[in-house]
Amino acid sequence: MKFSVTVTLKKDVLDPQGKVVGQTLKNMGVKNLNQIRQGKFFEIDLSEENSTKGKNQVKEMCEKLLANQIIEDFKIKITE
Amino acid sequence: MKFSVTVTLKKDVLDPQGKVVGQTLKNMGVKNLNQIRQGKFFEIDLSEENSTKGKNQVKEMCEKLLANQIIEDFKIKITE
Amino acid sequence: MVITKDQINSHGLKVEEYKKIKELLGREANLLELGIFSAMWNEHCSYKSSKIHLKKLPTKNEIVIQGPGENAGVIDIGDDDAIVFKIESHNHPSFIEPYQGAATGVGGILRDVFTMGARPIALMNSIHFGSPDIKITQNLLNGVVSGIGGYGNSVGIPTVGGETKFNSTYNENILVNAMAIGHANKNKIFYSKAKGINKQVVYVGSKTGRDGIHGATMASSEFDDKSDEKKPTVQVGDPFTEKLLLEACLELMKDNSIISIQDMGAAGLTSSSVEMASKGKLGIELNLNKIPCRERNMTPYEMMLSESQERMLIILDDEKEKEAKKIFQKWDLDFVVIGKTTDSNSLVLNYDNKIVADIPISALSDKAPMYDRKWNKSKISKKKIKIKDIKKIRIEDALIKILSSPNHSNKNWITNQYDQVVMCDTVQKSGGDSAVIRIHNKNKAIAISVDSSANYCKADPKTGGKQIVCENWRNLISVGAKPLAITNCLNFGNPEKTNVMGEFVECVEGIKEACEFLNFPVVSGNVSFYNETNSKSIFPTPVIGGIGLLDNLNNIMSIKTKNPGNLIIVIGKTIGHLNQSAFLKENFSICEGPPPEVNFVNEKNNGLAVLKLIKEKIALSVHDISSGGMLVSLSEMSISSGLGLKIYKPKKMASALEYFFGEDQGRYLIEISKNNLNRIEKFMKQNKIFFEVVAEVQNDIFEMEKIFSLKINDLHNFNNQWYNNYNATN
Amino acid sequence: MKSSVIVFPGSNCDRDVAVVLEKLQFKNSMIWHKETELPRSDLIVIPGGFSYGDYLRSGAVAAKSNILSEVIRAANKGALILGICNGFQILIECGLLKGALLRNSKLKFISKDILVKVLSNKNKFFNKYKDGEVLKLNIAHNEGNYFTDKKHLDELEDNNLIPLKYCDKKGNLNNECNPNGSINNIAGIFNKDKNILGMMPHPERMSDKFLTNEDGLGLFLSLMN
Ligand SMILES: Nc1ncnc2c1ncn2[C@@H]1O[C@H](COP(=O)(O)OP(=O)(O)O)[C@@H](O)[C@H]1O
Ligand SMILES: [Mg+2]
Repeated sequence: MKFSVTVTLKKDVLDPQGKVVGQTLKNMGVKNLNQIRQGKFFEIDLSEENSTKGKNQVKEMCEKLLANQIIEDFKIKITE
Repeated sequence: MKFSVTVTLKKDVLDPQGKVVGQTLKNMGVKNLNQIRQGKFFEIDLSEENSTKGKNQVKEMCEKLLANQIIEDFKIKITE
Repeated sequence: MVITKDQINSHGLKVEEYKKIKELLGREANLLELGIFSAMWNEHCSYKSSKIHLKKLPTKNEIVIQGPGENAGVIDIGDDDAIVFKIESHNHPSFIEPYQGAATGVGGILRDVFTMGARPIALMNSIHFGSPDIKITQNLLNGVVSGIGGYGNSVGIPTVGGETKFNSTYNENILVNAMAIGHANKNKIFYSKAKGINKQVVYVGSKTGRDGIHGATMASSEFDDKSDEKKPTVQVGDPFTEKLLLEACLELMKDNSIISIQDMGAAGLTSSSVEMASKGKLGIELNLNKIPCRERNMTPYEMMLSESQERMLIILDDEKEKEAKKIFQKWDLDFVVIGKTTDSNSLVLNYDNKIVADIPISALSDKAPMYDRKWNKSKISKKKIKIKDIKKIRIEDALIKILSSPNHSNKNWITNQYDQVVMCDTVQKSGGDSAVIRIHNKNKAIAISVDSSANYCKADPKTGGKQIVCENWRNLISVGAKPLAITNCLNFGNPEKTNVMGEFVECVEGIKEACEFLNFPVVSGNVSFYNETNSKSIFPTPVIGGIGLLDNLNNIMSIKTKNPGNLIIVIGKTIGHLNQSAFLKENFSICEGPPPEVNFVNEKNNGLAVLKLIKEKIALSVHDISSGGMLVSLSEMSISSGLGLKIYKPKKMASALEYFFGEDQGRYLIEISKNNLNRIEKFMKQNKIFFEVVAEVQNDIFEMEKIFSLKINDLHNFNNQWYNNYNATN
Repeated sequence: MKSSVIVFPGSNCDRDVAVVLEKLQFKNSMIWHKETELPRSDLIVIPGGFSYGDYLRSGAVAAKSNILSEVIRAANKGALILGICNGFQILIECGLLKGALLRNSKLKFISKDILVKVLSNKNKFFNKYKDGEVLKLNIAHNEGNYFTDKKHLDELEDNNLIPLKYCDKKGNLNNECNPNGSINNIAGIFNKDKNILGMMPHPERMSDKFLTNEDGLGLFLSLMN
C-alpha cells in the first residue's frame, strides 16, 4: 500500500523558504501571488494491506520522525 | 485559488535523504517499509479565478523555479 | 550479433577504432564489451589526444613521491609527512545541473585523495562562468557555489580558496575545476596497483544505480523499446555517505589489509577494475550478480558503466575480510566481495552463471588508441596598444572600474558559503594570495593557490602557459611558502581542430618550461577537452594548483599592511605592458595584443629574494602584482588592512596609466619599515634585483599626491558591491 | 574534569572540540553513537557537523540514536551538556531544549566570523566572561534561525536563559548583525536549570591564538570552574 505525506510548517511559524521563494516569484513577474509556503513530501510504500493499519503506522512515523510537531503539521493520504 | 504542488525526484535518481530516513525508520522498528522517497511540497495561493489559467501559471512557476526538471518531476493540484 | 555503425558512433567511437577493437578481441564485441571499450577509450579515460604531450612535463624531483598516473600526486614535506593532491574538472555535468555537477566534482576529487591514504585537509576550486549579463550565468553561479559548499561543508573539509572568473567565452560551457589536498604519512601511501593472484576484489560504499550512464545507452538499439525508462540520469552526490566512506577507508588503512584501492570515478566499475588489473599486470574476474544495486533489473551494461558516486574498489589481502567488513558495517556501508584477481590478464565478467564479457586488459589500457593530432602554431598578435590611442581616463576612475568589476570584486559572497575553518587548521582563509593550512599538531603548514589566465593563453598559449605557473609560484611565495609542486587541469576545446590542438600543445610547452626552470614539478592533473558548444571552443584555460611549504609557521605572511609610516616597495621592473590587461578590458573592452612577457631568471631571482626578506622579518606584508596591475594590488593591500596609502607620483606622469595598470610579470609589493630601507638597497644590489619605493602606509586615505584621494571605506565598498547587487536581482 | 564527545555518522567538528578539551586537560572520551552506555562525565559535548547528512531536518535522525537516551538521562541528573551547531539542533530535536532551528532567512549556508554578546555570566558556561562582553566567534550552518513561540520566548528572556545574542561591534542588537534571522538575535539558549546549553557559533574554532583569537576558550575554561 502506498501513502503520501505532506509536512508543512504551522501557520504561526515563520517559513523562511516560502518567503524567499515567494519573493523570487514576485521578482520573476508573478503579480497575483498571495502566498506560497514550502513543506516536505514523502512517498511511502509499505507491505500492509489494511488501510487503517497502514495509515496508523504512517501516522506513527510522522509523529516520531517525519514531522517535528512543535512546528509542523502533517497530512496523510492513501495513494495506491 | 489555491494549489498544491509536489516535487519529487525522478525515478532512478538517487535520493540520499529518503535513504537515510528509510534506514532510520527501519532502525526504529518499521519492518514492512519497502521504500520511502522524499520530495518538496508547496502550497500556493494565487489571485486567479480561472482554474486553467491558474494551473498554467503554477506550471510555469514549477518549470522556472520550483522544480529542477533535470532530476525532478512535479504534480499540480487545485485545492480550493 | 553484429555491432552497427550507429552503435559505434553513439558510443563515441570511430569506425576505425572499432576495427581495432575487433582485432584485439579476435571477434566482434558484444554490446556490453563495446560499452566497456567506449568508456576506456574515450578521451577522459585514455588521454588519447594529450598523452604524448603530457609526457614532456617534468614530474620528478627530490620531493616527489608519486607523480602523475595514480589517483593523486604525492610529495614529501619532511618529518614523514606527505601531501597528496590533485585537481579535476567537472565542467559538463555542472553546466547541465550546476548544484549536483559541482557537488559530485568535489566528491570525486576528495575520493582521489583519500584512496591514497590521505586525510583530506583542504579543498580549492577554479570556476569560470560566462558573461554575467546573460541570464543563465546567475543561476549557474548560484548552483555551482552552493554545490561546492554543500558537499565540502557536509563532509567537513574546509574550502579555503580558489578563483572565480567571468568571460563570455564560457557562456555555454562553464568550467568547474575542484582541487583536494590531503595529508598522509609518507610511509603509508596506498596505490591502485593490484598484486597477487586470487585476491579478493571488494566493492564498498554506496549502491550502484543508473546514475550518469553513458549517453550512448539511449541510442543503442537494444534499449530503444524501453528508452524512456532507461534515460541516462544525472549523478546525485551524497556527501553524508562520502564522509562515512572516508572514515571507513582511513580506519581500514590503519592496518595492512589493503593491497590496492581505487575509487570508482568516471566509467565507474569498468575503469577502476581495469586500472587496478592493468597496473598489476593481472586479470580480474567479477560476478555481477554480487554488485549492490539500487534499482531492480539493472543490466550488466548499466552496472559496468554506472557513475554512481561514493563507491570504491579494494583488493584485500588474504584473511582480512572479516575485520574489514566489520569496519564498513560500523559505518553502515555496503561491503561485498565481487570477484578476484586472476592470472588470465583479462577482464572477465560473469552474470547469471554466464560469461558476459571477456576482454584482454591490455586492449583496454596500453593498447588503447593514442593520437599525435595535427596542430597549428597560434598566431600571436604583435599589435601594441599605446596609451595615446585610447580615450582619456582618470586614474581613480579606471581603478574603481576595475575594483568593482565582476572579475576583481571581493569574493566574500562566495566564500561565506564555504566552511573555511572546520578542522581548525586554517591559518589563512581565502582573500590573500594563497590559503595556508597548518599540518595538524605541528608548527608547519602548506600554502595552496589556484590560478589561470585564459585571456593571456588565448593571446599567446605558450607565454600564457608560462605565466600561470609563474603566477602560481608567486602566490605561494607571497605567503612565505617555498613552492614545491603543482597539479594542473587543462581545459580546452575540441582537440580534433588543429588550432585548438595547437593551443594545447603550446600551453603545455609553456607550463613545461616554467616548471622545469623553477624546479616546480607536475605531480597530477586532468585534461578536459571538447569544451565547446555549437562548435565554438572556449579560450584555452589551463588551471594550475600549486602547493608550497612553510616549514616554520612563524614565517607566515599576508597582504595586510601593518603600520602607518611604513614604506611599500615594488620588486621587479615595471615597463607598463597594457596589452591583455584588466585596465583595457574593464575600461575600454579591449582585449588585444600579446600578453606580458615572462622572464624566468627575474621571476626566480625576485621570488627567492622575497622569500628571504620574509624569513628575515624585513617584509611586513607582501602581495604579488597580477591582473589589474600595481594600483589594484596596492588597493587590495589597503582594503585588507583598512589602512590607507600615500602613493608616490610616478616620475613620468605621461605614462602613469601604464605604470600603475601595466601587468608586467615577476613583481611583488612589500611593506618594510623605513629604517630597513638602506639594508634593502644593499640586499637588492647584491642580488641584482630592481626595486623602487612606491608608497607609504598611512591611516584611512588611499591617495596619490595631487591626483586623487579616496577613503578606504569607499574603496572597500567599490570592491564589495558587485556580487551582492548581482544576486539581489533575481 | 571528565568529558565525553558524542560522535554521530556525519559529525565533523568532533576532533576540533576534542583538541580544545584535551589542551585544557579534560579527561575526554569520544563516544560512538551506537554505544548504549555513557562513561560518567561532568561534561557532554554534542559537536557540530552534518549528522546523518542533515537529511530530513538537521539533528532529527541523530536525536533517535541509542546514545541520546543516555545523554538525556545524564542531563536529567545534572550533567553539563553543550550542543554546538549541529549539536544544538540535536538537543532541540530530542527535546532537551525547546524551540526550532529553521533555515537561515536568506536560505544560504553561512560561514563567517560573527559577533555575539554574553548576556548572562552567572552560570556554569560563561563565568569566565564579563557580562556584556562581545566575542568574535565563527558560524557555519544552514539552519540556525532560532524560532520559538511567544510564551517560551518570554520565559527565556525573563529567566536569563539566553546567554548569547548576535550583536555589532559595540554590542548593539539589531537586524544588520543578525546573520540568520534568529528571533531576538538569539545565538544560544539554556534549559531551565542552565545545565544544558545549545549554541550555533563554534567556540572551539576560536580557541587557538595562532588561528584567530581565544574568544571561545573562556567557555571551556568556565566549565572547569
Ligand atoms: N571560487 C572561489 N572559492 C574560494 N575562494 C575564492 C574563489 N574565488 C576567489 N577566491 C579567493 O579570492 C582571492 C582572490 O582571488 P584572485 O583574484 O584569483 O587571486 P590571485 O590574483 O592572487 O590569484 C583569493 O584568495 C582566492 O582564494
Ligand atoms: Mg595573488
